[in-house]
Amino acid sequence: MNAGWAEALPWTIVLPMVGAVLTPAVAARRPRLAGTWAWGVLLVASALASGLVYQLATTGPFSYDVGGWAQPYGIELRFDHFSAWVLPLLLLFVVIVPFSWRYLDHVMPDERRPAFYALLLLNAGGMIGFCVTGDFFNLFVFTEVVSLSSYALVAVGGRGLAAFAALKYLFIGAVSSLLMLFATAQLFALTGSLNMADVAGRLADVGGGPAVMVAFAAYAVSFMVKTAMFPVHVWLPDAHAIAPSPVSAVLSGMVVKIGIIGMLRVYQVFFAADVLELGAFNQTLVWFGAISIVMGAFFAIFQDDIKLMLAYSTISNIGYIVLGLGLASPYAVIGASVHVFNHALIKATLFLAAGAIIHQTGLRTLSDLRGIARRMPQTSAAMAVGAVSIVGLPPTAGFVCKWYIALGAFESGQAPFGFALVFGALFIFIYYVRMLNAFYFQEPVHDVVIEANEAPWSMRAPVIVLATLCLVLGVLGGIPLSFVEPAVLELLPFWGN
Amino acid sequence: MSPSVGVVVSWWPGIAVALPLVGVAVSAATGWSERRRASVLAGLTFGSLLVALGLIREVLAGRMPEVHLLHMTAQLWMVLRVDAAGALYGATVAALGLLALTYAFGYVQPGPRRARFFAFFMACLACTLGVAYAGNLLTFLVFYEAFSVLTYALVVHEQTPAAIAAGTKYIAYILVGGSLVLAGVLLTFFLAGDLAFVGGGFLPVDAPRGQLLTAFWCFVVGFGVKAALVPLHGWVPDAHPAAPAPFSAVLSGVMVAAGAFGIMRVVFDVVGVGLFTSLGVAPWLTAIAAVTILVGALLALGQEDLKRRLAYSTISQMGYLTLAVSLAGSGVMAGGLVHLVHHAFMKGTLFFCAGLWIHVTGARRLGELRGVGARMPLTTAAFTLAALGMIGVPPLSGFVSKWWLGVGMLEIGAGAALAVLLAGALLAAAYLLPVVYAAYFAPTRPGAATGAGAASRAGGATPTGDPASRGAREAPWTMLGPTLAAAALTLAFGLGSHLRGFPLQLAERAVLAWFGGG
Amino acid sequence: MLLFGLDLDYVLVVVLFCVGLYMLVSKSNLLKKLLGLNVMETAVFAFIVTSGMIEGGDPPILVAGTAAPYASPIPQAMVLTGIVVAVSVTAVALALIVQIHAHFGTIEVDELKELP
Amino acid sequence: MKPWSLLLVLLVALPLVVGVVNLPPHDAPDAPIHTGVGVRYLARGVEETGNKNLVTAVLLNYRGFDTFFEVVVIFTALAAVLALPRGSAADPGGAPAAAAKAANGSDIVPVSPVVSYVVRLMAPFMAMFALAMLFRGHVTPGGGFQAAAVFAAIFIALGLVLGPTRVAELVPDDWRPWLQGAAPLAFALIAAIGWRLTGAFLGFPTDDHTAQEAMGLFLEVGIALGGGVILARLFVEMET
Repeated sequence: MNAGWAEALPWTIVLPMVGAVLTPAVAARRPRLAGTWAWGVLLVASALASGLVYQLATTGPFSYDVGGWAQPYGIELRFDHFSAWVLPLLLLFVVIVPFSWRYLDHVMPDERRPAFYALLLLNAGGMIGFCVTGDFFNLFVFTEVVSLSSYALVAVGGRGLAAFAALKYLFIGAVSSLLMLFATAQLFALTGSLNMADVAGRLADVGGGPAVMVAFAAYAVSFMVKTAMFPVHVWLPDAHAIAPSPVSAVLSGMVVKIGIIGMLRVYQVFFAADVLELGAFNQTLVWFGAISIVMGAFFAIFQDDIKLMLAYSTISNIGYIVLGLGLASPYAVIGASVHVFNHALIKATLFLAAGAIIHQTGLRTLSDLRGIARRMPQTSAAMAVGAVSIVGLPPTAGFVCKWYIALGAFESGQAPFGFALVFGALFIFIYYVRMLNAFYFQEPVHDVVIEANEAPWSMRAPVIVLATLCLVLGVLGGIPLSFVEPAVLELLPFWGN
Repeated sequence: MSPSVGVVVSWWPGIAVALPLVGVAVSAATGWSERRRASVLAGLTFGSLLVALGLIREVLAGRMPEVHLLHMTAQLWMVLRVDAAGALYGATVAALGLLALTYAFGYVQPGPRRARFFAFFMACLACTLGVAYAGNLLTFLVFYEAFSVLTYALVVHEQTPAAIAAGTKYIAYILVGGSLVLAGVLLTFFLAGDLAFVGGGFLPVDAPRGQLLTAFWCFVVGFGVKAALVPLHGWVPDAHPAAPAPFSAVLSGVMVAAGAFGIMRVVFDVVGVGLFTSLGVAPWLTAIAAVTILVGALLALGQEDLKRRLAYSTISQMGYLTLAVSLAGSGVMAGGLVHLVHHAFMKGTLFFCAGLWIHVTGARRLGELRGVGARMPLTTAAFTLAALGMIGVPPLSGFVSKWWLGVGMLEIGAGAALAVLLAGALLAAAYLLPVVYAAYFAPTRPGAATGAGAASRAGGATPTGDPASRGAREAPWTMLGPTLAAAALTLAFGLGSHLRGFPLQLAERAVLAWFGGG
Repeated sequence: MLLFGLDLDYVLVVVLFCVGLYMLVSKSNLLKKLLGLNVMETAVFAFIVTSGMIEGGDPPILVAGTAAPYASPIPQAMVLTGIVVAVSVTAVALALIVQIHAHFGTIEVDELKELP
Repeated sequence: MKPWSLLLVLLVALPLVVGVVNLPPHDAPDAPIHTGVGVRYLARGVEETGNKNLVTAVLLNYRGFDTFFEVVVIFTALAAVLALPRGSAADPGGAPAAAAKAANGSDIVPVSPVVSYVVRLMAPFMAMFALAMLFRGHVTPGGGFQAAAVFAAIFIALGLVLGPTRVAELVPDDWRPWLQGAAPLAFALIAAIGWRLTGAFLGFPTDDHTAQEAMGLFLEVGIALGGGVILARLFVEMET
């Protein structure tokens, strides 16, 4: 039944989890071993994920029936083109973890490291599971693994304020998870099944109606909270800014994306069932996306704290993705799907570079960090590359996605949103220009900055690798695009009816 | 496109762009002596110039060298393809770049920022060459945005509050412009499904008029910011005085011109003459160009700061290019394209001279230039030559281009445009001749040219001259040489305008491709 | 149970949910907020369990003494999982509250907002 | 503040009510929930899984994958609590915290001898009850989670009476990392064994009831041990 790399599918999820469980035992004597252990586990998991992507590329989407139970009676794992996100996700983790080895020196005592790396591994495993599961309740369980580890990761570095930010995140996140559970229960009551494909089939028999619509809306609101779109973004900036930088990179780059992936999953089901008129909903997404772009950029401009600025910039970029999804034209959705990854890459670059600077100087505001570029040229250059990418100047990774989303706006006959996107990028550039200006063209005001040194290699190398990738993925931007294209085209016949 | 032109695969355009990029790495290399670094940079740029000249030869031989740089996606790919207009502009960029680079070796003071200056300078040069040789809109956009953003570092080079303010203004204008261009490119792709330049245009004639107009105005306004069309020119007079003189020369000579070059590309290679005329936008563009010429010149009259005055002059002169494009006549366009080249060297000379004056005497303002002609005769002579050229005195290059512009206008019966052209020339005389007068004939006030205030205003370029010295004292040859060379080119392009391989011949070729053999 | 044609059990579940939500958003004390969250969780669990019930049914344990119809086993398994998740979330929240209390000496949001 | 909260609550309530009242009536035997996948569980659950308690069958067999990550979630909670900065020990955290601590220190109520005695007396009986739930979970209500909860309750009750440190000493340091990970590790092991035996991850050999029951029991024990230790440790960590 299952052939080749498909066998590795459940193990790819389980491996980081078991790795996390074993971390305290492995690092019982030497807590610093935990970092290396986590890295090793992630490397092996990435190797498995590469196998899965290889299988996907050769034979197309495939399923795995956990426990050998035929569908819809057991839990189905399904690896399609949207699930392929697990590979870049793991690779980003592989780059981010070495960064945290030295970064944690200033953040936490050694004895807490095993727990920290366990949380990172759990987070990674949870996201992998989230991306590949084909079962609604299983989706909820993985959401909780990801969310719970994220709440904790926000608070590990700081004391009171961090705990407060994490708690705020926890309350809002828990309510959104409850909405998700509610929606799952609603669908179960309507169809008597939890398997996504099966639910889609049974929903088509049930037909539309208010209950179906409420279930869909509960999912949508839940995922929008998770992805921090504008009206429900309040939890994000503090949480992402106060977390240790490697964690910020994980949260801002990847964890918020589970909202997007979840939205795509729910779309797949509801489009296949074809029971709801989703045009109006898409239009709502478009508007909220556009507002997110502008408001995120607007708030970012007034921030002095670089990490807070980057956190607001995430809201803007999520806006791009949501706008692309809502536009519901092939180009826009392809662009949005790829931006899910490209934004993760760019944001990881920026947060890690910012983290390296904070680690070396202990300062985190633009006004304090003036002139840092002359003392930390490589990190600053990486930051500049990241800034240019996230604004979307050609030929960087950010450009390709925005090109496709804007083209999609024209394609779907909503040209004003195309222009809004282009000028939103401009708005975003304003605050990155502020940052680069401070780093490169202003005289240092702080002695710490004048005497700062480049970060150690274990931190510099990840930053440089990521910055290089930002450029490479602009130049080779066609590869991810052509990869998601079949999935999007499969989704689109039902799109925006 | 005339049938005699054949596309050939050739790496040379890529090499022309890559050589200065190597220079970026060289500038950043530590542990090299200044002399060694300078000679390598100059060698690279010279190599680039040789390649650019070689490409002119290729184009004249009826070939169109082309190299594909990269395919990002099925839609987005970058290609360099050299046609007559591109070859002409590219050679101009390389030549003026080499002169400015040599000049900069003497002008830019040693210090931590020197390496940064050369790195960004070389990068800008590479990207501007890329703009010249771009074979499709995306390539054009990539290089155009890249050098626009990189220029910021050179504008704020001095890091004085004024420079930072000018830089902020610059980047704000340029980014808005760049975004409009991007929107235009997007819309073009949406309408045409392709981006490659084709002589005669490739936008579908039957596309909705509203969308065509939107695309067109996105391009014109977007490039117009760079080309300093009048309501959009705000950054020009601030950025030029703030930038170091060699970069001001390049900025005015070829980078502002890149905006005008972009408008040419859009009108002739994207929209096409036929569609351009039928859209009915030509009269509007003519009006904007005319306003630019006159307002730019009038504002130049009021400027005390010499570099500001020259910056306004650039605004006015760029108006001629837009005017030529808007009239869409083959003769006028040939004149416009030639003027792009001629203006580059004339304005280059003027900025070089202004820089020399600042460097030697600290004089930035008109009043401080009294008597400088006697102390720096060669510099002042070069300035005079270029100023006369700018006004259009025969047999200098400025005369040639204006003659062709004027004759072309008469051909198509654009009398009003001719009047604007002549008025612009008169105004040019009015704003440039007083400088010459001040330098040669105005009575010298003791200490005026070497006042302490003037010296401090010079910022990064500290006067090397002894304030007490009253005798002749020219700048070092690294700076004087390029100045004189640029001035000599002004003369040579005027005298030899009809020679093979000179700008006029290439311009006629380019026009042939755009107007379809007419 | 039906009331005015509405399924009263379900409506009561929503009422419970909203009571919890009101506690969560209106209370200033972090512990009370957490209790509100727990009430909401309970409401959702009640909803799930209710949905699996059947008229006159027995628990789905197929031993002597029970007979069809049986209540659906899936909602009960789901709720068991849900409870474990809720316990975990509560534990983390409590740990954070302890942290906040140790650092600021208060767990009232009103006072926390005025602190820094 | 309060009126806005009320408005928000009403805004949420309205769609939820609309959603639930439009569901099929829940008690009806023909509701989708009773005609969906549950039918097969009721019809063939006992024969396929060997569990007479079908909730356990769903939990461990049909949807064992959910339960696997459910135990991972509790482990996550423990990792989270362990990763958080120690509230008091490492850093007093400024004057207000110190003041609050002093205030707390003085109001600790001494444990009544009656309570202490009853707790210590009851502990073995509670443990027996937990064991019964654990080992009879496949035929009666109960199972690993329930047992874990009772085990943890014993720990916590004893902790209140004897002091958390003495309870913490019950688990040796070397065992602790393995015990608190017992549940996920048991699942991973069973998943691997199932993979080996049936070719499917977390598969149970449907034709071999002895193996099925052994594997199920192993999982239950793992859940009970791991869950109990984690719940107790959460209490200890927050107490100290």
